[in-house]
Amino acid sequence: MQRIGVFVCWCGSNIAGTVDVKAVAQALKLEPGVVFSTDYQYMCSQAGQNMIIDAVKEHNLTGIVVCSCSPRMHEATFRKTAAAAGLNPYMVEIANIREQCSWVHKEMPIGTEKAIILGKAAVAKVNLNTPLTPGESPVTKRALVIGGGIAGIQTALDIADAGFPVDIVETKPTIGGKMAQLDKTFPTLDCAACILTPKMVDVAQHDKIRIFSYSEVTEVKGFVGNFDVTIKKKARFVDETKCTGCGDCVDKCPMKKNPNEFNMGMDNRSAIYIPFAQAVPKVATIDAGACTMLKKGKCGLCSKVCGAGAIDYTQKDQFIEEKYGAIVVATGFNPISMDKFDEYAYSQSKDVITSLEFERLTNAAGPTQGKLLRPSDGKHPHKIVFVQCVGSRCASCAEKGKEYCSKICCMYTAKHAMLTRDKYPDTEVYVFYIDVRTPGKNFDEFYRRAVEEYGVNYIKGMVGKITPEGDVLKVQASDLISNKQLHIDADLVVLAAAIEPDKSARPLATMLTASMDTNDFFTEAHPKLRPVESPTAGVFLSGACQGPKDIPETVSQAGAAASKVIGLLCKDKLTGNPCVASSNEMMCNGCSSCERVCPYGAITYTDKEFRMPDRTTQVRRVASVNPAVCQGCGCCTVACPSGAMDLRGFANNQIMAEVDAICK
Amino acid sequence: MRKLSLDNLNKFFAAVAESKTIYLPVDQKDGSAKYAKWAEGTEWSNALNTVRSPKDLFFPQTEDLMEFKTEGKNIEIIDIRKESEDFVIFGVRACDVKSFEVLDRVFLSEPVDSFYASRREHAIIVALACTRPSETCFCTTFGIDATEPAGDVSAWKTDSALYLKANTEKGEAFLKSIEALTEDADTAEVDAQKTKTAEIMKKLPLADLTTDAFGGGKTEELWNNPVWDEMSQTCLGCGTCTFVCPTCQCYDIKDFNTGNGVIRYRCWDSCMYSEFTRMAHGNNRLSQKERFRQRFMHKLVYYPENNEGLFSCVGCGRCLAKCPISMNIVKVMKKIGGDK
Amino acid sequence: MNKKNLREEIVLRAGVNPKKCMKCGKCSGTCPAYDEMEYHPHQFVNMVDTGDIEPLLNSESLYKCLTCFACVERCPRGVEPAKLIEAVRLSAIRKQGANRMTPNDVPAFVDEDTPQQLLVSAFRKYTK
Amino acid sequence: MQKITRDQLITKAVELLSNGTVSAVLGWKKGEFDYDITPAVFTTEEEINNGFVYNDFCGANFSKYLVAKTKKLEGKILVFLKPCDSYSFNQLLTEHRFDREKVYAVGIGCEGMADVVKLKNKVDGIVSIDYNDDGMYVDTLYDGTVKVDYAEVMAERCINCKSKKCVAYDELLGEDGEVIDSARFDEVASLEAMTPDERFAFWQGELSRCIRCNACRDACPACTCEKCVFDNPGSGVENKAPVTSFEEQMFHIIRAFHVAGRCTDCGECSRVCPQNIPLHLLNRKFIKDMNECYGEYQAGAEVGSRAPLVDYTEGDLEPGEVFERGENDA
Amino acid sequence: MQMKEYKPLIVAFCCNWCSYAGADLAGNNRLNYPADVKIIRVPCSCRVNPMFILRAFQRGADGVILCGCHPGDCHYTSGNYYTRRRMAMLFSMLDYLGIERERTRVEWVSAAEGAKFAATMNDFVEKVTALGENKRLEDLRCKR
Repeated sequence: MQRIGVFVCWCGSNIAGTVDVKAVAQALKLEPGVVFSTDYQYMCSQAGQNMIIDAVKEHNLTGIVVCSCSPRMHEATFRKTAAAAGLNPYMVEIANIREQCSWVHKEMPIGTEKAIILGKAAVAKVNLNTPLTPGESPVTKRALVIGGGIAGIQTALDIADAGFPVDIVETKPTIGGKMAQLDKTFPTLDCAACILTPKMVDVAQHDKIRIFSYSEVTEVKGFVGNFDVTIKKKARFVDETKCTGCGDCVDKCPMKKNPNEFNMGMDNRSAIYIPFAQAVPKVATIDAGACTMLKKGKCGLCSKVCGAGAIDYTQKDQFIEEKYGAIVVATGFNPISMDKFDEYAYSQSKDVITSLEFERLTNAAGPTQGKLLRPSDGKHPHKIVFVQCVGSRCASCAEKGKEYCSKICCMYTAKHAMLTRDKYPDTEVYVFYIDVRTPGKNFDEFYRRAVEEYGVNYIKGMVGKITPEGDVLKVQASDLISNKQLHIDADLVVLAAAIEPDKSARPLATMLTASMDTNDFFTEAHPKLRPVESPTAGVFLSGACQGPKDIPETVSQAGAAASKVIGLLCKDKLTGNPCVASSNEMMCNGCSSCERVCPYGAITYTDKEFRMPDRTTQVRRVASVNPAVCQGCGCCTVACPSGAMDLRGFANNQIMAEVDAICK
Repeated sequence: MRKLSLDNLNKFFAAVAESKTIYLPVDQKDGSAKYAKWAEGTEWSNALNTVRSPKDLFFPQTEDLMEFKTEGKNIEIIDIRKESEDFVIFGVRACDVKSFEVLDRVFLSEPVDSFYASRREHAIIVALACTRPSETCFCTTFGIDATEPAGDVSAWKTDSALYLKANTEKGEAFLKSIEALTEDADTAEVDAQKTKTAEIMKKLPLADLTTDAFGGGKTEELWNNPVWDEMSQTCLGCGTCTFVCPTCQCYDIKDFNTGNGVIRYRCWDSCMYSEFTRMAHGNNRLSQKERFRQRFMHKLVYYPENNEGLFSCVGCGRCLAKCPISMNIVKVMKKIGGDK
Repeated sequence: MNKKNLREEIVLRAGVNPKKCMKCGKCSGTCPAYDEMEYHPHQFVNMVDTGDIEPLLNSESLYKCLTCFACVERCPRGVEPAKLIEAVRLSAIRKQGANRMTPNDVPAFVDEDTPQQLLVSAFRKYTK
Repeated sequence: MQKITRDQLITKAVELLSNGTVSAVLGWKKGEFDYDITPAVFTTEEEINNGFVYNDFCGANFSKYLVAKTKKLEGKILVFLKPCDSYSFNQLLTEHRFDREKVYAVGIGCEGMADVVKLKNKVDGIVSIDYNDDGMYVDTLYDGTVKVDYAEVMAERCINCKSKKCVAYDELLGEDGEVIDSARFDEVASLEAMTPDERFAFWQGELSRCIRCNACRDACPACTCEKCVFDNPGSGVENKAPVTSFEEQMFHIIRAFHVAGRCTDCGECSRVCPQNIPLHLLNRKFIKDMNECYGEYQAGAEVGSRAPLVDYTEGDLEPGEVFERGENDA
Repeated sequence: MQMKEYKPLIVAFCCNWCSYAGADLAGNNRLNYPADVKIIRVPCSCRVNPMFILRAFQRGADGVILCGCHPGDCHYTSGNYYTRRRMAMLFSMLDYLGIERERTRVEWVSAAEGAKFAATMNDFVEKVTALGENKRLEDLRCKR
């Protein structure tokens, strides 16, 4: 029989406001096994924890029930407390009487009654708890960063600088990501390339960093400290070790009419290409869909001109298997498709562009060498309309836009408007906005400068429709302040498209068993306290894959993720979760049902000799669980018909005891 | 002897039911019969016998013995024993009547089982003579006369009437209570029926089955017989034979936690189960062979040894009809006693 | 009927929630009848939400809405202003107990250029 | 009447026993009355010649015996598999319940077995039975010789036979049949068409007869657990009697759920039930549901197949949609 | 005498990673739902054995709801897919036995869906209240 202590927390008035904590403590004192029961203002405080420790010693407690906030909040705290008192940490159960009781029920009698029942369930469970000891597993001291944008670059550099090897996997032929496509950055207006490319070079030169460019993660197995990852290096038909990046092949390639992704398709590139001058690795890649040699076996020009002999038309996709201790997701974002926004005529007119396209138009390395020219006729636009929140804050239809605020558009639009007025003072610039959101250091000042110093026309209201007519774009919009409908004949319209997580994130999340929100942004382990960790142990989040972010935020989160990874890789061993499945071999039929449903491959079968009840010996096939691999979902326990498989910490009899206590 | 016209049968049931509950065999949906309470409209089954024997009415499959109520850390014991009310079991066959004697020797010897005793005391058994025994019947082997059933009242059903004869004081009182519906009668029709049935009994396929090889004192001789190995090897270990058997009397006592207390109840158990007679050291009969042997040795050797030669099988044939693999006491008796 | 009840009734009838409006003005930006109106679609939404419905009931704007549903289609928040306008219009028609259009008015509109469908829909829109 | 004869089987058994292929034969042994046939293990030619029978009452499914018998025997055991037994045989192999190497399986065709209960409901006092081409000639105590058509007494599971094809054997006697498009789900469908109240009343009526003798479980070839949850005091559901109507329901729900996806629909549960509860209707409900929701699946059709409940697809029906499915069909 | 208002007893099994967190979020946002709902935390919805559900009904629950991560979002990759099949089959069987459909439910609630959690519970309690006491799957011994 257990000797259980019950500790009821007031949580100030958070619990005590709706739950009569004294009554709860009194009621639970009568439960079987309970030998001590008390209440206190803040159980999680040092004083509260000391109270528990003292009670354990004074009353020889063998189990603890804390009636307090969610176990997701303080279960770990009280387990440590138990350990400090010399108890096994898994002899603690939490009754959640805050989030699931005092905060959702308003009346004291109701809240109190429910709190008592939840407490009884916890007591019933503790009565059946057994001490559990976590297993240990080694840590592979190597990190994987998925995504080579500024987030991935910064994370990789920080981890590598701490002395741990890092691999970056990037789907594109070069790292650099979205930041490499930007012209200037707000609010300081320094040139994106000038601050990014040195970092890219650092990555390339770091002896602890390997870059797998033009590569994808195809399989992830294992668990924190011991991930087995398969990386597909897509065939680029160029030997990376030989290519010098001289660009001769690019010049000679006859297939020049392929939309250039780097310039948002606003100009063309050849079939063999280097995305941009500062690409890392600076290695050519052949676009297999465009190359006549690969398609028809005719041409071979690049191979002839390559002095290094780097071209290899027979190259195949290569699969690399590597072990990692930690994985950082930095898959970034993309602007959403504008195809569904018929009212803005994006697909009808070349002169309706997205902001990212505008970046390329104003970038010196862009399709127009930095001159702001209309994509349709190459003329200088005199009247430019910027439309904000296109697809952001759009709750009405999920297939069209996104419900969230994309966060960065207000600032980059201000930047675009300001730079346009700065470079081309003869241009009239209109910005249609719903709200201008500028929380950030020097952000609002920046926006005000655009209005006050650069004379950008900020109009509160939305553009209703855009109709291309001749070489102008008829913009119809409302001005809510002056309560007028405006009709503007614009030369160029720039849409601040909402941003969304990269499409590769969803399948990756499935591989990683990391959870995502409804918008496909990765979920953090805790929105405030663990913002760079995924709930899946060993998986960390960096940059916009977790939510819209600007560059400074991304970089700081990247650093934070790196420090978490370093903290993990510093350890030689990890203590696992002791709440894992285990099989009672005497009852196991060897039927393999559990093995079939285990997502981790944690169950294996062996033939063992048993002494049977009828005094014979038999060799039987029985299941055994690898506790280091098992994550404790419990799927096998239900698949098992004989009930031989059970889950420690959430055993059949424990859950049924909780059911019984609740239904009493 | 009294005679009740079959036309008055329902009146008779109704008259009895006015003061006592009356149980009688009725047909179930699946075509088999069971004992059920009579109520207006209930039809008396023509079946030779019920699937479950009438022992249920004295020794139900489950029965609460006592209750504990818990409140906080206090336990209160609640006595739920109560005196049975008078009831009538109607239409009991001779074999089943005999089974009550087997059960009595278990439950009514010291210490007396008060639950059983109370019911037994308040029951009036109206036994019915057989006229169409089945090929599975072998009551004669155990000295039972199916045409002259014991019980408080013996009854014979002919095409037109039910003849009733009291054997005990209880029976006489019972017949007295329904005197108005009956009339005095001679035994001619009953005698004719008895003779006819006795002829059939002689022709039954199992008529020559004997118990010669069995009885008290045969333990040593039979214990190591290789027959047990052979006959038990396909036994499924289910409890069908024991649960349909009118003389099997084993039970288990269990506690059920209701959340607010505990109900202590007993329920039938079966020596065929691997969980039967589990003790601190485990189970004392570990193989199906041992469990199989136990059942038949108990019926044919141990019980007679302790009860002046009375076998605890009454030849009702239920296990012959219901065993999923058709293994039964007759096959065992024949195999050990020498085939034919 | 008091102000609050009228608001509730209109909101119920329209089946949309004016509280969802984030005041972006896209409805008014998109409205083809904007210049004909005294109160514009975004004002409609705001006025219904605040219960300032009396002026709307008395405004010709009610009948200037073409029910083209451009605002419904483009509203990013699913407020669907045209449905609110329709609901207010119904209130007006029901309140005065008279239809804005009677069968007698129809012949006056009939000419070769007017599609019959227009008349049918106008009749439906302007009668109880 | 069975096309395969007793003599054929005896010849085969004796042959395999005498040439040393097998050391034991799992077969049917003669009873007292021609219909009460007992499964038995024969180890000598003499035993076989004296006791081996094969007729329309040899319905017992032998597959389950292999779990225990293969562990105890030296050498191979010969088993005769009717088509429905062969599915159970495969399913047990899928679950690694016995060593295939220790079994010599002879597939035999089956014309459908008789149901003793049906026969006894027709005739009283069966003394002996003659099997003729046009039916059984039953010699009775009371009515002389009565002729009974095979169709009249054919077991329900055989009327709705799902397959006459032996899916597992080392050797086949006679001709193999085909998988049949049977009407076995019709009765389930008619129950589904009832109102919930009617269904509740129906099952109360059936399940209330349960005496928890465990015959259904103990005869079931899918119920081969080393320790059944209903026998395990630690499982929380253990009991020896159907104490309340809840326990009757729970026992049968859990049992059906535990064999869901593994049940081959051999019908042994209903055959052995002393109270004639149509237990197969529970198992068939699961089979029907799984077929409809997750695609046709026949447990035991092939060794190693993945049962629906240990499998999934991303687009599976939601639990709430299972009911709508029925309504759409109606 | 005033009739005591009928209060159903609802057992909610919530997976630790999504639905339990969703319930916590409902708490954080002070979204009310009836106190009749009592939550049992399980690591994953796939931990819920049909025996637990029957047990709850036996012990007097009037409704049992199972909440897990949205399909595809399971913390353990595939647990809820198995849950979905198991519960679809179990619920269909209960329905087949004539037990009211509305007493059982599976709902996918993510950690971000506090509002959905509260709304789901409100709706479920309302439906079960309308059905009244669980009579068809009860064990009278537990009501003594």
